[in-house]
Amino acid sequence: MPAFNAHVEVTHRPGIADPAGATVERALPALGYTNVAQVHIGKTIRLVVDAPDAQSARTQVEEMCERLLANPVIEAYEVVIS
Amino acid sequence: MPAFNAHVEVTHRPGIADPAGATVERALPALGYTNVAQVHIGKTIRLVVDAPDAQSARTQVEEMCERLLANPVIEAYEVVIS
Amino acid sequence: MAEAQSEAIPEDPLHRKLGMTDDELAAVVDELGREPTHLELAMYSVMWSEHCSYKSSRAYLSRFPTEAPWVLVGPGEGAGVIDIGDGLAVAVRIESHNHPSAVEPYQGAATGVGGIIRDVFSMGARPIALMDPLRFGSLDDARTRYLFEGVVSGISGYGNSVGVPTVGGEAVFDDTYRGNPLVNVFCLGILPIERLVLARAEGPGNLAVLLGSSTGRDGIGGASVLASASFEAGDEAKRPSVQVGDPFEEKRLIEACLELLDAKLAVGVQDLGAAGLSCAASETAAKAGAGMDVDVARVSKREPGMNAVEALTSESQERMLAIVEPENLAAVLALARRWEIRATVVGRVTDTARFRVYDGLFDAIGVPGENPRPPIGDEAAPVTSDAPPIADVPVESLGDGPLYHRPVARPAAQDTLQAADPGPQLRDKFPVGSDLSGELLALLATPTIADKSWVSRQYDHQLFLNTVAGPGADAAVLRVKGTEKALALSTDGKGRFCRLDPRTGGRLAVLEAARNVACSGARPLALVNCLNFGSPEHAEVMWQFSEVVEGMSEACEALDIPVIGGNVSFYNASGDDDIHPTPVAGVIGLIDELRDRPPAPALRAADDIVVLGDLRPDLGGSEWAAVVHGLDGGMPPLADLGRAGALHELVSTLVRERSVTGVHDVSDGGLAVALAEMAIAGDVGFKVELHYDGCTPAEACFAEPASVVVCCVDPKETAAVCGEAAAAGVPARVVGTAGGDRLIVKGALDVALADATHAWRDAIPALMSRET
Amino acid sequence: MTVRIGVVQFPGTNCELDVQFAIEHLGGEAELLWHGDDTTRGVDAIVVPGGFAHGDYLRTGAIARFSPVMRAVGEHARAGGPVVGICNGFQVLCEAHLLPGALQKNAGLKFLCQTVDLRVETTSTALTNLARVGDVLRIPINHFEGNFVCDERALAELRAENRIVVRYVDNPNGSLDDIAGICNAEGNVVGLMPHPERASDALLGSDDGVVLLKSLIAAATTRATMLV
Ligand SMILES: Nc1ncnc2c1ncn2[C@@H]1O[C@H](COP(=O)(O)OP(=O)(O)O)[C@@H](O)[C@H]1O
Ligand SMILES: [Mg+2]
Repeated sequence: MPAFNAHVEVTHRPGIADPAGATVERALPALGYTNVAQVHIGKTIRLVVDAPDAQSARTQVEEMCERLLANPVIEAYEVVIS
Repeated sequence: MPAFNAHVEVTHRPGIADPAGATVERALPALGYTNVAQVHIGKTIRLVVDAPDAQSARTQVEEMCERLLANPVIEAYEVVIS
Repeated sequence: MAEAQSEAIPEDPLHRKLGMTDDELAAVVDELGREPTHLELAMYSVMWSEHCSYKSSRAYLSRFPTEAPWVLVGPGEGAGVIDIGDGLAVAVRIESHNHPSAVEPYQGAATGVGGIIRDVFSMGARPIALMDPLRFGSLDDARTRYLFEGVVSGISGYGNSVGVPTVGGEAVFDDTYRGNPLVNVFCLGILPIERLVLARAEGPGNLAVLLGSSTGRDGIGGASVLASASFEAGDEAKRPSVQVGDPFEEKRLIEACLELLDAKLAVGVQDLGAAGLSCAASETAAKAGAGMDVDVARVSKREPGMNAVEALTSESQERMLAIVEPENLAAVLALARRWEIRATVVGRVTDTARFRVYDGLFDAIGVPGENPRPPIGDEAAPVTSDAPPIADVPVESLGDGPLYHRPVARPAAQDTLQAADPGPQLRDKFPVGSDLSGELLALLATPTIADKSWVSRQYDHQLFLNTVAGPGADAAVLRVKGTEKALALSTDGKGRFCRLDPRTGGRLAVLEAARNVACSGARPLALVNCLNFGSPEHAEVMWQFSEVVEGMSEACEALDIPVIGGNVSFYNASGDDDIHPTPVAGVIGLIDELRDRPPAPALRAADDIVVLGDLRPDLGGSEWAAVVHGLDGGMPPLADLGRAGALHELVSTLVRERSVTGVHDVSDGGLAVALAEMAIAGDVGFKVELHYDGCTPAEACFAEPASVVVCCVDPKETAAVCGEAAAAGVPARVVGTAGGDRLIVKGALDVALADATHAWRDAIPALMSRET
Repeated sequence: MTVRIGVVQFPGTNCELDVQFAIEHLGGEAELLWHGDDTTRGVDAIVVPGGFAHGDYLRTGAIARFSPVMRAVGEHARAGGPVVGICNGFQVLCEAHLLPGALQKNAGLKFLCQTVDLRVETTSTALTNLARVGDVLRIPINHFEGNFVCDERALAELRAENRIVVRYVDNPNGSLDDIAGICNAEGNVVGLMPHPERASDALLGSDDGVVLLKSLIAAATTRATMLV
């Protein structure tokens, strides 16, 4: 079965506070970056999945996201298969 | 000045252990995913930066990575400007 | 050894690249009767490094008194072990992780914690407490703040997760550590005596089982010169020398190893630390007078293409080596599977007295899967290969590194330094009648004295429900469940004192730790030390080293405290400047009966304040002279060992009898700071009068005499306390009472309690939230 | 009658022995439940204790909720059996959807180990039945991810149904509405970030947690009686 690279990005759902992003945003001006806004910090998960085709790889990875990789209460995710 | 979206992905440098990725990889078979390997967990930072042009935006974000967003001793990073 | 011949080292002085001298290479050739192979040379170079062989310090360390009836295991093992009665023993160890923490503070500190914990459970003890003596440069410097923040998060991140509470420590700030922070970690474990196990590979035919993480290219250090294919300079830079800790792996290893020992499934256990598998496997065999064959092909490798040198010298974290009888192997593998840890047979004990490495010795049954998908094990390990070994050396020789008697010289400037007594200048500046209120506030806000809650709040300090006194107390006090006993722990050591006079400084480090332990009502049982020094190649540093060891030994002898372990860290320097000689003494005390909480370092309203001990105008190296006024010369406080012993016994007795309601020793900042700290902790002011022969009010307030303790005493008990002091030959002075909301030393200072509290509490948080 | 309280042990859990010790100190009987066993062995109540199940990697509680024991814990909970999640256990119960919401990193982005004041908000739960509304208890917290969040609907529901069990008097971590602990609609499943077992002995500085642990023992007793 062919192997596919999956790249998942997990981000905060809109409206959910992002304390880490806020902290970085607050720290940047002190380093001289006064021109930066909307900092958001998320997570990526890269993995290799064996699947008959790209579509099936995507379906499986999305299912992993729903079940394990992301928490739908606070997080959104995006999957890229290559 | 125009605003650019920057998307930074921070990953472990090759050869540096990734305990979180390894733990997720170990957990997946129990959920029925026996076809997954090479799990790596990283971090993304999205931000908006005001800069005269895309090149200068990139240079600034790369500098932020070196100084704050990533730890060059153990982490690698990739910047995409759009 | 045909293969060995073909791999013989080239003309190129490879050994020097590995940090070996020509003489050391000659010794290896002499030992082997031939040139070493690359692998052999790599093993010797790491095993004979300063870090592993103690070649510069060994000659001095034998000076320490190490014996007492309750000492079960002294220096030289993974941890020192003492018998505390009731069938229980305590294992203790201290170690430095200074250099890794300077490169990558989070992981450097985290892996330091991981390493010390492995030392302790390798003895069969459950690790139950950590302490973290830390030294940094000034927090005014942004890089130092980054290091401090990272180190504290690393200890917090690893210690909390692995499940060992950090119950105390130190955070000292002095410019001498600017480029070279000190990150020492102390760990204590507890065990039923019958579970005590030593790192011994007994019994030819027994198997060496590697437990835990896979082996990566981490921390290969100097040996990376050999690990790279072409021996080009600069190649080593491409290899990651930073190790990443995995507290979750370690937690499972702790549980698995303790279960293994409870079930008597291992005859010996050893952690893999510096020099990795080559050290663990050869040491266990050498200690048992046995030999060891290791099959490098069986080592589970994290990356493709790793060679034998890398696999044997890798310092990958969270790995242990268990020596297992063949009939127990299946049970060991099953246990490892339950805890989801990798377990692989990588060697066997022999009776050859040689350490031999093979590339393909054992048959792989139960094919080792790829990382990271344990549990992986093999059911047996029959020999299937008759290829010759790729290394074959006398097992003893690896551990028998060279012994150096390096040149020793008292620094030329020592006399000048000692003559620069800050006393006269400060006397001119602060004559009798000066208002010292601002001086007190300034002292309370120096980061070394200020509140350390910013640090200790980040540490789980309560896990296991033992912590009777945690961060903030003079000594941490841990109850021993199932008994009436409690343990008291303190780590101390002041580099500035040691710089002025290393012998006295060495004594003072021991005295302070013992004094803190006495303040909890304990009697000292044992001491471990971590000796942080500059370059041993500097004769002045070796002089400091020898003097500190002498001073610590004298104090231990006088107080009857055996040294049960230690660690030496050389080559600590900021740029070209060696750091102040900085020994850290960790004292473990025992309280025989603990029914209620011991008195805190706090005042209670309306109680009398009694000062015990000899007040002296000792300002050399004090926080007030050196940090507030930049006068860093002079002589350190007098360290009268006999007077100290009498004071400690008196204080310990008074505390045990609960004759005092509060108690705190005088250290950094002197008597006024000790009183202020007690006022802040008790949320009540005080009014005292301090007039002593030979001391100005400023000296009485801020000098740091070595043996003084402040007690808060119910007025009904004051006469009795003074009587006990008189009987013990310790001066006792009733200086005033606790009460009100001001800190008042008559004729010297008058500060609002709220102002003192703010100065002390806000100093570190304010510095750490500074943005430039 | 002696009641049996099960304390779940995942790899990485580290407060299981403390909870067991504290319960036994108060006269209860506690036994460990291994995460890999698909059974609660007929215990009357369950504690999912604190620690770092599976290292807290990926997300706190994310991997733990798939352990076989969690199916049995869910069954026990749905049948009305008392279940209390403490700290990491609270995070696991949220991930397992036995409780609503999620726990994020503390607002200050630092681990916090300190004693805090908690106000008891309801007594109709497995953890507070012996306490009084308005009681202020001094109990330690010990977490990096204790910042409770949920959507507005869930919050409205928690408030309307009186399911906020304990609140911080002085919010240390940014939790929504000062929430330190919540329960399910029936009150038999409770999750909280503070550690009652760490406040179970005056020798350790506070015994304010005793009333909570005794409430749990009482709930277990009621449950056992019901089933007899
Ligand atoms: N790095 C640290 N980690 C944990 N606790 C600390 C740390 N630094 C200081 N503390 C705690 O703060 C208190 C004061 O420390 P210190 O001033 O060094 O005490 P002493 O002068 O009695 O030796 C002690 O209880 C100590 O354990
Ligand atoms: Mg003290």
